[in-house]
Amino acid sequence: MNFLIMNIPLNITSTIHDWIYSIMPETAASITIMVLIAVIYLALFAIIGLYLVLLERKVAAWFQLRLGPNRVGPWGIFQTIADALKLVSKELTSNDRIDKFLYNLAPYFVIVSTLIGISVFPFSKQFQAFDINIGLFFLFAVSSIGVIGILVGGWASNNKFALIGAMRSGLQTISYELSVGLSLLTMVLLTGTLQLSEIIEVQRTGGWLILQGHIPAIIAFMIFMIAGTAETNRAPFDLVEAESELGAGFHTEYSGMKFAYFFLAEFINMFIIASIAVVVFFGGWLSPFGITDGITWFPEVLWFLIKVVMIIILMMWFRWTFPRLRVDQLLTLEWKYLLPINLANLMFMAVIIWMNWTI
Amino acid sequence: MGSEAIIVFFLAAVVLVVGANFLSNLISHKSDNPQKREPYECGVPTIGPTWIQFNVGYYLFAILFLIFDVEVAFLIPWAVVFKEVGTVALVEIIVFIFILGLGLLYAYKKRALRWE
Amino acid sequence: MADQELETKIKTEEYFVNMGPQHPAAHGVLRLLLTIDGEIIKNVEPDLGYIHRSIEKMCERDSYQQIVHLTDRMDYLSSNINNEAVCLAVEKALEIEVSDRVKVIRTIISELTRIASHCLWWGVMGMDLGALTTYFYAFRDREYINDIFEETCGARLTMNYNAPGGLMFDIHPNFVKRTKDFIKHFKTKIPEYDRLVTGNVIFQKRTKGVGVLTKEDAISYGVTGPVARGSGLSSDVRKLHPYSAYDRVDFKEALLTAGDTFARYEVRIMELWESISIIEQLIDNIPEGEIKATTKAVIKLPKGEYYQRVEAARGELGVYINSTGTKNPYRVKFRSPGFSNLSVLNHITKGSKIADLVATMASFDFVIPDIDR
Amino acid sequence: MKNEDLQNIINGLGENLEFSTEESEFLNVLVPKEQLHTICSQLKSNKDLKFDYAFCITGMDWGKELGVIYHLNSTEFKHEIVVKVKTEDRENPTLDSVHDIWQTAEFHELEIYDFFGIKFNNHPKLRRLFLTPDWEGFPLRKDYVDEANMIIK
Amino acid sequence: MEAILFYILAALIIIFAVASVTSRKILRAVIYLLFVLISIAGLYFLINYNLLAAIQLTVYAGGVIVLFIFSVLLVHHVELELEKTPLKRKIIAGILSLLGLGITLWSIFTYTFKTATTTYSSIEVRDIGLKLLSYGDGGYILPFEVISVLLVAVMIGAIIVAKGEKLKEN
Amino acid sequence: MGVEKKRFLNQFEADGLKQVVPEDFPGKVIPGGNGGNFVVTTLDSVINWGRSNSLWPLYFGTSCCAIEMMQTGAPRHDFSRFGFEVARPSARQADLIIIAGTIVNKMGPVLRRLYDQMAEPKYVIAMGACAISGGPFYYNSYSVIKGADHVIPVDVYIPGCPPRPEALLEGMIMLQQKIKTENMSHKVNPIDGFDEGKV
Amino acid sequence: MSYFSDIYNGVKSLITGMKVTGGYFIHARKGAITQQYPDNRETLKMFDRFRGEVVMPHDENNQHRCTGCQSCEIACPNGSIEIIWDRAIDPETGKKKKKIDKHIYHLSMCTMCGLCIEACPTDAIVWAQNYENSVYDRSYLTKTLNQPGSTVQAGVED
Amino acid sequence: MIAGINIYEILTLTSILFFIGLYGFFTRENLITVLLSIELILNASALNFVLINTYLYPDLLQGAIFTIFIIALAAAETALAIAIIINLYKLIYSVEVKDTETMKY
Ligand code: SF4
Ligand code: SF4
Ligand code: SF4
Repeated sequence: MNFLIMNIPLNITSTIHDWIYSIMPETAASITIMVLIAVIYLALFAIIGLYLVLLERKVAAWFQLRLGPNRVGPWGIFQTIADALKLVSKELTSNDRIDKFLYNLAPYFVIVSTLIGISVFPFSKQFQAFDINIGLFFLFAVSSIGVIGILVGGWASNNKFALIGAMRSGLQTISYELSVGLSLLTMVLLTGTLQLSEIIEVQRTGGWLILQGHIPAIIAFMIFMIAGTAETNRAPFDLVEAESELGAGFHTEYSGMKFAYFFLAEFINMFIIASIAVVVFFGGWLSPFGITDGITWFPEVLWFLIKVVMIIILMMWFRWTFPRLRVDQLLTLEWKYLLPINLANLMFMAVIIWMNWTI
Repeated sequence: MGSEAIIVFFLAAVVLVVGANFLSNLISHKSDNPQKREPYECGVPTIGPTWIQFNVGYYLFAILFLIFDVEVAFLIPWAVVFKEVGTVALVEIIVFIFILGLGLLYAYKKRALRWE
Repeated sequence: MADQELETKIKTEEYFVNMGPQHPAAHGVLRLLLTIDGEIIKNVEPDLGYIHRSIEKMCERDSYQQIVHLTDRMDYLSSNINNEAVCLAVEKALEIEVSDRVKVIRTIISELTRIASHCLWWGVMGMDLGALTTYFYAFRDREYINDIFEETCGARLTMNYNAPGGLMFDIHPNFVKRTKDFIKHFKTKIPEYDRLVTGNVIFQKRTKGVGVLTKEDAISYGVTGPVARGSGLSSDVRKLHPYSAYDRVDFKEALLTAGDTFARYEVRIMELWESISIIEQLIDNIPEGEIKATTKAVIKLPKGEYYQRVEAARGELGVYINSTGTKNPYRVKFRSPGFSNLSVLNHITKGSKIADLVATMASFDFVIPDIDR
Repeated sequence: MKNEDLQNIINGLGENLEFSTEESEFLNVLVPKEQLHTICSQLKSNKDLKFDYAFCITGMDWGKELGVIYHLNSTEFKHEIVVKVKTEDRENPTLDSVHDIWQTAEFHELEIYDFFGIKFNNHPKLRRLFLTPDWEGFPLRKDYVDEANMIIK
Repeated sequence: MEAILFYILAALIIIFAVASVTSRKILRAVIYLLFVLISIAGLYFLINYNLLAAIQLTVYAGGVIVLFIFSVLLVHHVELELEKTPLKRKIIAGILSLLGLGITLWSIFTYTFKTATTTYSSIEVRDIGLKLLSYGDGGYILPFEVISVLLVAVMIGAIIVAKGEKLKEN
Repeated sequence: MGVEKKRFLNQFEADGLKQVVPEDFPGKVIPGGNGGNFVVTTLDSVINWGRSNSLWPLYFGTSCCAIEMMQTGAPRHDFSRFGFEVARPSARQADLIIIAGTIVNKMGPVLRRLYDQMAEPKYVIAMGACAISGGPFYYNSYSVIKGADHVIPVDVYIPGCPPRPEALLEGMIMLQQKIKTENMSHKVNPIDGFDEGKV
Repeated sequence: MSYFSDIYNGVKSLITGMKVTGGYFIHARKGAITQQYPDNRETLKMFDRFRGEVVMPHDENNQHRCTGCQSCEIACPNGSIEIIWDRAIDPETGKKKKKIDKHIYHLSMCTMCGLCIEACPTDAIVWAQNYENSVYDRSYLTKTLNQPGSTVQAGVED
Repeated sequence: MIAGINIYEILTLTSILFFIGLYGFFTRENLITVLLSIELILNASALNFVLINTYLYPDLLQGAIFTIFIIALAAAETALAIAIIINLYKLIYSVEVKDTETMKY
């Protein structure tokens, strides 16, 4: 397994690298570097999260003929920083009859599981913390435990709305996880590998997978988008915190930082889903038609981020357009439509590959 | 060289997240009163037992999910080697999914996938 | 835990949930005490009075001019229609015949109020069902109406524009132009509403067959307004007991028979079109005439009982005034449309899910101060 | 149908009914409180009357008596009457509930109980609807005084 | 460094396992079990059986534990505590377990394992996949198919158990 | 019709013009400016900046004023420009109650409870005549609380019936200004001693 | 087959909806009708009938038109106006005459109904169009409309 | 293979885990917690499979594949067990082991 220490072709990185190795014994140095990476990623995480929140608010405003935050700093770019500061300095409340341990645990659970998820993405060829050989499956595995945080948090709050919200959340996440997994599997058939960097390499020669895979790839993408939106508990699948039904849903009792964790995790989850989509369907950091392949200095990260933002805006578009589903409709959608279609699509794809119909 | 980087990353994440929360606890302004310590429910006290028993629908879905989850876990190695193995894999998976599909059909017929 | 204890604790699979008074779907401050099993609603018990402002008692000590401004605050979304109801009652009692101009202006403004109210309802209904954008589109269009109101009446919401005997003052010179502009604008927006919400598959799945109210129940529960018309009960006061200028305009009563949430939705959308057509028929030829019939400074109604009804945005609003001949009414009762509509809620949401309750409530379009008074 | 015709039909339904059309646009029927329920159910079931729609139910304090005014309408024939019922007992006023005839009455009777303290026999659940359960007195009665909450102008 | 991580994980496993079997709050017990499972997944990561680790996380942490949580949510309440086990039983069980542990450890430590000398490389998903799909020697294609039958059997069984009488109605 | 009037940008500027409150004026009167006399440190100013720019309101519209509050959120006035649009349905996560509408006796305890359940720091805006003093329902009404500040301490009062959206925005801006003068170490909870009548 | 046509129609309706919002998204800047309050404070004019607050205009001699007749106080439905009046000897006629001492106006209670202005026989009070009245302390909202030392304009009779 | 750790340490760990599970199995009063203990036992054995595979026969994959099957079986078993427990609960409103004895009659 490769462990790339962010080989950004900058001297400063290697200088730091050398310097750390020079002043410490090897083990300590490697630990330090890992911690450094972790810290950098966490900072990245926070920034991505905060700016996604801002993006969401801006995009929502544009859908709704408004301007959105624009007073705190130029174009409102410090708006979410202010929110973060506020949330940090906000009191943490709880009620008397909760299960203290679980109540406090839940937000960490949610946020740490998303944090781990973000660490495996290849933002560019060099910019990847871990290139784990089961990349996709790892993401799938990690995202499947995030829901436990919601379930536990909702239960431990000793609040009826929170419990109903948690129940719904559990039901919804586990249902749609299958579709996420199966639609990704459909694409894995094409690549023959789970490693994210290799998945991208495959697309360098053969074109983006969504084109390589004909109709089944498009179906898989659609299913993935639907299921991914549901996985992140966003509208039209936001039954977990359906405001008009459950008030604030599972995080009714949380305030301040703990609430912020849930809030951030939702956005990071969205980022993760969008990133998966980009890697698996749209060629990751590869430029479209290789237009910037010749330019060595061009930051490939940019392509990755542009594509991710496009997908995220698509998800926001869903959110600001559609009404919310009802619980039983949600389940019908998954178990009656998505899952069978997905299984059929998987076999369809298998047949296509077997017959060598791919481009 | 193992994947310990992930574990270290995990530990670092936990420490940082908990640390941030601790910091927040430190600088936040606090107040206390008896009402604050009660569950929030639209501004009125909760009525009746907070015991909630849900109907069977919920966990049946969890069971079905578990089963399909195992299936996905088995499909992953299959998917990875599908191109190499070819025909055997195709036949194999058709049988596999067919059998599971029967199960799904059964569940559908028995209205286990209908939530009432 | 001992067995019996456990049993008594758990045998009740049902539990209570408070929805409201502070709840996003409570349309203000309605409190519903829900008995729920899983997510299925077993019983809905409304608890009112979180905005009970004792308007009826206050009316007993106010002069008739002063009552008018209180009615603004009852169903604030159809404030002008409420004003009109009181003024019509007083005029009926005093046997004042207001000029045609007043009648037409009243009608136009009432219809504008109805449009504004339905706009808000449309936005909020979308919001309750989770489509948040509807709220913004609807409020954009409301803003135009508010401008019209503000220019003419001086206030955006609680206009207090009617007075017993006529209007407070004449319409603003810009009124006609602004109204026409608005109509032109709004005519392009309703189809957009339809595209955004009405045809949406999720919306239809959420509303069709949900909260079905049969005609018999509608009659027995005294349901009025769009809710009744969605169930096939013809109850449009504008048709049955025309007042102001409604007898001289041509419009259809929106009537559907399905009785579900979607039918109620459709009825209101149809009413938007009808209101537009009413305004279009009137706006071009507002007759000249007195703006206010002279009344005494202190109005005293002759002894007797007076009942006046109008079609507010939510249904039939009845004003019952019992006068003993003094300057204050002896008893005033507002028969608010929301109150009887609310009483049917439990009946039709039993056995449905929480989400259905929200959808049904949204289609009832409650304004709680109107129910509580 | 004309008020006179209505009066003739209704007169046959019970005894001691008082009719008047003065001071009101409707035909007023004053029903003795013992007969309220029977007359109301006949008003609804009589095939010529069919008063199936109670559009307004008003509590009333006439000073001496308390009572209820029912505004009734027939969705089929479109005719309307007003039924009044009075009770002189101010301490413990009791009337029959008509919620089994017009279900809308269930809520209106709650309101009347809340404001006037008139109890309704057979009402499924008589409770304070608008006011807090421990509210003292019945505010819409004429003799209601509440110095704590009410500032008289 | 791997050794340190191993010790950390081992400590976590044992601590949380003990917590899991002694906690009197049922959902906490489940969460402790979850920690044990995650730590075991960590061990798998440590020996580079990444696929196993991921399966452990998906099926165990994401599936079984969620199912456990659901059942706890159904039958328990946050304020409810489990019944105390009689001390006598605890002691007996404790002694028995310790005894068993002693015997096992004794037998392990008296046996010399022939630790393999071949250099060890991490396992790729491919290898496992190929193994699962081969029907020659050491191939697992039959169990692979049988698993699907097992899964269907469980599915049907669960539905029958869960639906009970309701099944007969329709 | 109509006369332009000077607007007092800073309320303290207007002190000279303050009128004597009539003896029998109903209700407790809460003086403004909580902790405004202390020196604001750097950390404070950073946190105050965060707090003042991120006021998340709680849904608390009871009657007519709520419509104007909604209107303020709507495209024309759009309070999201200031970052106020994140309305939280749960009191735990909100910073601000905008009391938009009449508070009646039955609602009083609910309002108090909501306020109590909010996490610190918390602010209150009374919007409209009803929330300030009972407004149109001041006299003769047996069930209206004569001003929300009988129940919870109010930071900013916005008169009007209903106030225009701009007025609400102005009130919120004034609240921001007030927050900016706060000092953490000297902050007194406005609720302390409130019930005993100490203000 | 309805299974597939359901899917097709459903997706189609969803896309129709997305077109509407998408259209607005693309024209985001153009469609927005947002006013930039408070930046537009200077240019933001209320309609001339706007009811902001009741004021009593004074002329340059610090004179107003209020005779203290109390019509407004009576007309006001919720007691927002309190008139404290006095009797003073009219220097011209030598008769005792009613005059206002203080015209107290509770902006905190006023519902902007306009009845007082309708009722005033001398048009002494009018609507102001200021809408920015927020205060930190509600006692600021009780105002005395007549300025200190002001007198009644000559010739104003009720 | 984990650098610096020999097979004895690992086997000690798995045995401890196994017996903790066993202890729980004997002492627990609640069906769900009993099931939890069973999971512990199963995990201990699965871990054993993998580790012995790694340490003794690194060129074979049997251990790993068996572990996958064990996990699948464990999932299946849990699913059924939970279904039964919840059904039991609906019948007698308890999931205590001792209460299940009433079922006999
Ligand atoms: S102040 Fe006026 S607009 Fe606001 S709630 Fe009170 S009556 Fe309604
Ligand atoms: S506008 Fe109305 S409420 Fe205000 S002072 Fe004049 S009469 Fe009174
Ligand atoms: S303001 Fe007008 S009505 Fe009021 S006291 Fe003065 S003159 Fe009379």
